[in-house]
Amino acid sequence: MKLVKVHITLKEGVLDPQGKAVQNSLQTLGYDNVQEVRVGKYLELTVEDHANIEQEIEDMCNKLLANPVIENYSYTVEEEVAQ
Amino acid sequence: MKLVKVHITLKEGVLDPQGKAVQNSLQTLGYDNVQEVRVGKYLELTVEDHANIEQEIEDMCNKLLANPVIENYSYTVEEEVAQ
Amino acid sequence: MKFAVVVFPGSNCDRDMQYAAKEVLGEEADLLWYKEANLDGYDAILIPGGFSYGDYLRCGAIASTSSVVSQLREKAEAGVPILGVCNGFQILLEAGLLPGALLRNKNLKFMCHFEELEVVNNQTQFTSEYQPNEVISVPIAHNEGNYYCDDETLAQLKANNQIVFTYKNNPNGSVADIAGIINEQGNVLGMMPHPERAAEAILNSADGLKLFQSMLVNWRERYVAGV
Amino acid sequence: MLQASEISPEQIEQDKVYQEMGLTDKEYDMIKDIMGRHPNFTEIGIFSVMWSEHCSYKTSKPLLKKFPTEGPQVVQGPGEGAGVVDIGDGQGVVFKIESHNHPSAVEPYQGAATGVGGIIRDVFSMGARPIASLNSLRFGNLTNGRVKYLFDEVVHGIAGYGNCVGVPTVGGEVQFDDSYQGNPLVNAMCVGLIDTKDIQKGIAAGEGNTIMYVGSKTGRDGIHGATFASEDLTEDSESKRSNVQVGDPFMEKLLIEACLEVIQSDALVGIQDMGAAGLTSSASEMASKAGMGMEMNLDLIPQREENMTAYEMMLSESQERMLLCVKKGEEQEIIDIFEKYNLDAVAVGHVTNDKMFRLLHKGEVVADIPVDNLAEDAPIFYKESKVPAYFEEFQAMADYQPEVSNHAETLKQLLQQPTIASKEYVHDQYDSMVQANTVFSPGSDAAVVRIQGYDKAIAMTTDCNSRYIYLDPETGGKIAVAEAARNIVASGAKPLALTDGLNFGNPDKPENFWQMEKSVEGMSEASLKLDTPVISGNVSLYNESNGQAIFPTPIVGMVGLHESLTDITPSHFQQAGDLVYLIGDTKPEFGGSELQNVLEGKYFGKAPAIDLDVEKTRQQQLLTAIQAGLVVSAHDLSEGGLGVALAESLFGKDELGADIQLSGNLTAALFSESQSRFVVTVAEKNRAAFESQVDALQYIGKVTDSNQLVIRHGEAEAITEDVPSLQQLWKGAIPCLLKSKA
Ligand SMILES: Nc1ncnc2c1ncn2[C@@H]1O[C@H](COP(=O)(O)OP(=O)(O)O)[C@@H](O)[C@H]1O
Ligand SMILES: [Mg+2]
Repeated sequence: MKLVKVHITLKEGVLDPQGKAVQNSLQTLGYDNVQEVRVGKYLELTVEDHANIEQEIEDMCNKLLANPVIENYSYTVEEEVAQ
Repeated sequence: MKLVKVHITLKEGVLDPQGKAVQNSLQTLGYDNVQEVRVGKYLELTVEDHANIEQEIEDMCNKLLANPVIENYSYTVEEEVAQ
Repeated sequence: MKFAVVVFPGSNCDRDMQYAAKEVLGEEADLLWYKEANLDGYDAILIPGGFSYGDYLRCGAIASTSSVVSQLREKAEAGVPILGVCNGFQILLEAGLLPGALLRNKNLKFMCHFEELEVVNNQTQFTSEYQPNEVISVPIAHNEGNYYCDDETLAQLKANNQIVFTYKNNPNGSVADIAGIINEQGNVLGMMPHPERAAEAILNSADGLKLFQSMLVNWRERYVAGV
Repeated sequence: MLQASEISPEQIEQDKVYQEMGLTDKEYDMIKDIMGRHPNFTEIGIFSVMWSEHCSYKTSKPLLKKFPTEGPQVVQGPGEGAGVVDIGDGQGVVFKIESHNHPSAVEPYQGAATGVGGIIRDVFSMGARPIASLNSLRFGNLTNGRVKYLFDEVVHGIAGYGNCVGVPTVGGEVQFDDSYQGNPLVNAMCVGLIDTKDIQKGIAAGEGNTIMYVGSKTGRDGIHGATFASEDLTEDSESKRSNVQVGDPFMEKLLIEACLEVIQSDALVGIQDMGAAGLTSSASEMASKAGMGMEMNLDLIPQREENMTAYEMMLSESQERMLLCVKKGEEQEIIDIFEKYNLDAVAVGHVTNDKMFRLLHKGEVVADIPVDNLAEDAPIFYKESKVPAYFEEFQAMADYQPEVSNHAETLKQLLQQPTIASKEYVHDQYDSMVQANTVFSPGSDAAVVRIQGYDKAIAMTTDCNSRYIYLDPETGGKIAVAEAARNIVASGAKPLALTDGLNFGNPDKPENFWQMEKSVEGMSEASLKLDTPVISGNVSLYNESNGQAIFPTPIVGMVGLHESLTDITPSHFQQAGDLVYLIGDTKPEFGGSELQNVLEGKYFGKAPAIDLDVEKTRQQQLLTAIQAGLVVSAHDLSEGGLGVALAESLFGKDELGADIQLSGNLTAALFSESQSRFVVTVAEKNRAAFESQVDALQYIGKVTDSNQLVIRHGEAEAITEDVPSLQQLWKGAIPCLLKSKA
């Protein structure tokens, strides 16, 4: 079993109102050192291992997990640690 | 300048309807190898470097970025790469 | 009776709340912009629904860090009645004034329609005008109304009679069908459904009005009758 | 100086770079004449967007002139951000519809969301508080995977934006047809309420007055198509960047509140939102309308991204931005109001008296254009029009007569057609009740919102049956207006005025232009007859995919007034024992009908006929009867005819049924789509009074408490169905289609 970690972030140039709001709020709270905040998604998938796993993840990201018009994605595949 | 990457995930035991829905959609699309999906948040913060940076990030997570009733957080601090 | 309606950036039921208190109930109600709000001198505080700070990050999270929430804490402690509806409820939870959290609706969609609620505790200063276990019709309008708390908290809520409203047909997946809860002290009520949208027959239900009437009756008993 | 990446003025002519921006050779020559020199890259970009159909209406203007736009109720006709009609007590309603079709086809969530945001800005920039939104949507076949995605995301986007800004989404329509497969339609309408004394105009008047910019910073959002300077944007590959416009409803909500406060300030001279063509159109239109010029320093424009060129700033369609003209010296008053809402108001320029639109960037003049040529005096083109062959063929056909053997089954089938089926899946996702004024939420013929503090309410609807318009644009255009008015009247309101959303294919094809021309003629005739002038509108052309145009879809958004709250009439049956009447004559008309679609899978023949005099009489008589308190419920007949209307009338209150007796040809009686008809219920005690007031009445039966729809034909029971099971079919159809595998 593999643990796939997918990061989905907004493409450069895409407005991130959420990041902006979080940044403003951090500033109001006095965290002046924070220059920029971008908010994305993080998915953890538990996937049965197989030969084509990387290709399959690429596919899933393109088809469903990310919106290629405005988002980029990246992922890592790790051995799942039994809990 | 540091690049702080914050991961916010739902605590174990907290139902994740979004993860469930993503998993169902993946299954409908024929990705039967996917056993479980959990959806979380991923934030990138560009932060002015200083001595207390780790403590400050902990603070921000506790005060605002994560809700301890339902969420866990983790973070890394990296050197920001000039683009 | 004098109500304060706290307005955050992105609140959008503030004027509705004021209308219910002022025009329907016939009492005084002021809109207080969060930056300059002074809650002194008000008999009750209403935290309206909407999308404070766009609901960015988590509903109610950013609003709960603002300075007016510190005043809210003091007033809660001092026993001033506080009602949080929808986003107001979310803010009270994020501020820790009520236990638990709200997750996304189980169908992952915003939903807006009338729901039947059961008044499971009519012994509060917000619900005394309702009959025991009265079933009322009040609209919901939310995306994150799925109340969550751990088993221990739930046991406490039950033991202390803190569950005030439940859904007859749970629309969003809330634990124990919870639609509204009150704090242990009995002066802070948070609920997802919108009583202010159901305060006049022309709006298809006047069932929500009794909530405001309960607040008025209890305030009169306590202060005007001179207890 | 121009950016290094920008092409020299001479090269623009040589390489015909302007063509890529959508300008023709002829237009380029006109521009060169106006300028008396070679326009530079920024200037040509500015002309290209201002002379686009979207901003200049260059092909549609001659047609739009045909619309009646006047009437005693009209306070502001077309020309401003939105039109205004009088509703008494010094109040007006402000409304307009706008399309966001192409952005929604590319990125449906953001496309729809920013469409909602844009139309709301049009309304509050007039000084009105937005009090209701509607949306009119068209998609292809819901069994298609991409269509499901578009449908879900468009609805999600409308909800995401509308719910957050706190404007209730109270109504609209969704229809499905193959012609929209690659080109969905997303039209959003917003209605606002104003004290007419507060009406604002988008003008930049008074030499020396200050131009201020408020709202989101400018990024490279929505800069059109194959962007030229793109090599120079960054070294990142295109795939890492995106030009899609993203909406920020939170920012919009702050802007609404701040602008509504600002309009009370004497320091404000004019205000306009930055819509299509952003800064370029708002600035040049404000100056041109005031008969003035304007100079702006682009270095002062709040920017979200680095190294933006003048071209990029002027063409950016970043959302949630407003432009203000403020009295010189009184800027601080404006700044303070915005500051309260955590918004920056920035001075970026001033009004001049030379009628030139002049832009400075990094110390250089980067554009210097006679402003009227951008706005008021943009060119108009007369397109060729030709009757399509299909139309003549359809007109020559014998009337289509469907064969139905099992009427109960057919009724069930019709109730499950996505165009007829319940749209609850859609409108349950919209906050339809925020502001606590919604009397009728989605699900009624017209949405109804009461006006606080007065004994009155307003009714709103959007309508357009594009099948009829395809078959016969002139008749179909009349029907679209009449149907909207019918919905308003059925709710007990008097129709006041309309806004039109003209969605068509490529106007360069003479057949498409003919469709446009004829439908506008039909709509104009009907609006004149029904006294509902056109006070605002929008044109969206080039709606095609694979060279195939959509069905011509001129959407009508209409607003009416309830003169008393007691006039508000539900569309559902209310009480067992009430009498059921059919108003209007039924003929065997099935061209373009839902039944034709079910049986034949296509549309052909003649559209149903409409007589506008008859229409007007029916509407007036019904409204008078409603105002006299004689009518319990009223529902207009549309797709699926009487059969569908009767079933729908029973889906409001639990535990009611109806016992109906019909005569004549049963298929026509049940499913014909003859126009100018209503089904109404009347209390027994008002029978005589009602019958004496309304003509063309047919008493067809009674409301019962049996929870069954029984339709008798002669001695036979043609249909006997449990209402809950009919309702379940009707409610479940769309969710069921969405779940089905592609
Ligand atoms: N996109 C939408 N948004 C909001 N409400 C909608 C939408 N589509 C349909 N509705 C609502 O569903 C009901 C039925 O719509 P429709 O079948 O078009 O009515 P009619 O045929 O009477 O014009 C109406 O109340 C309408 O407002
Ligand atoms: Mg109707």
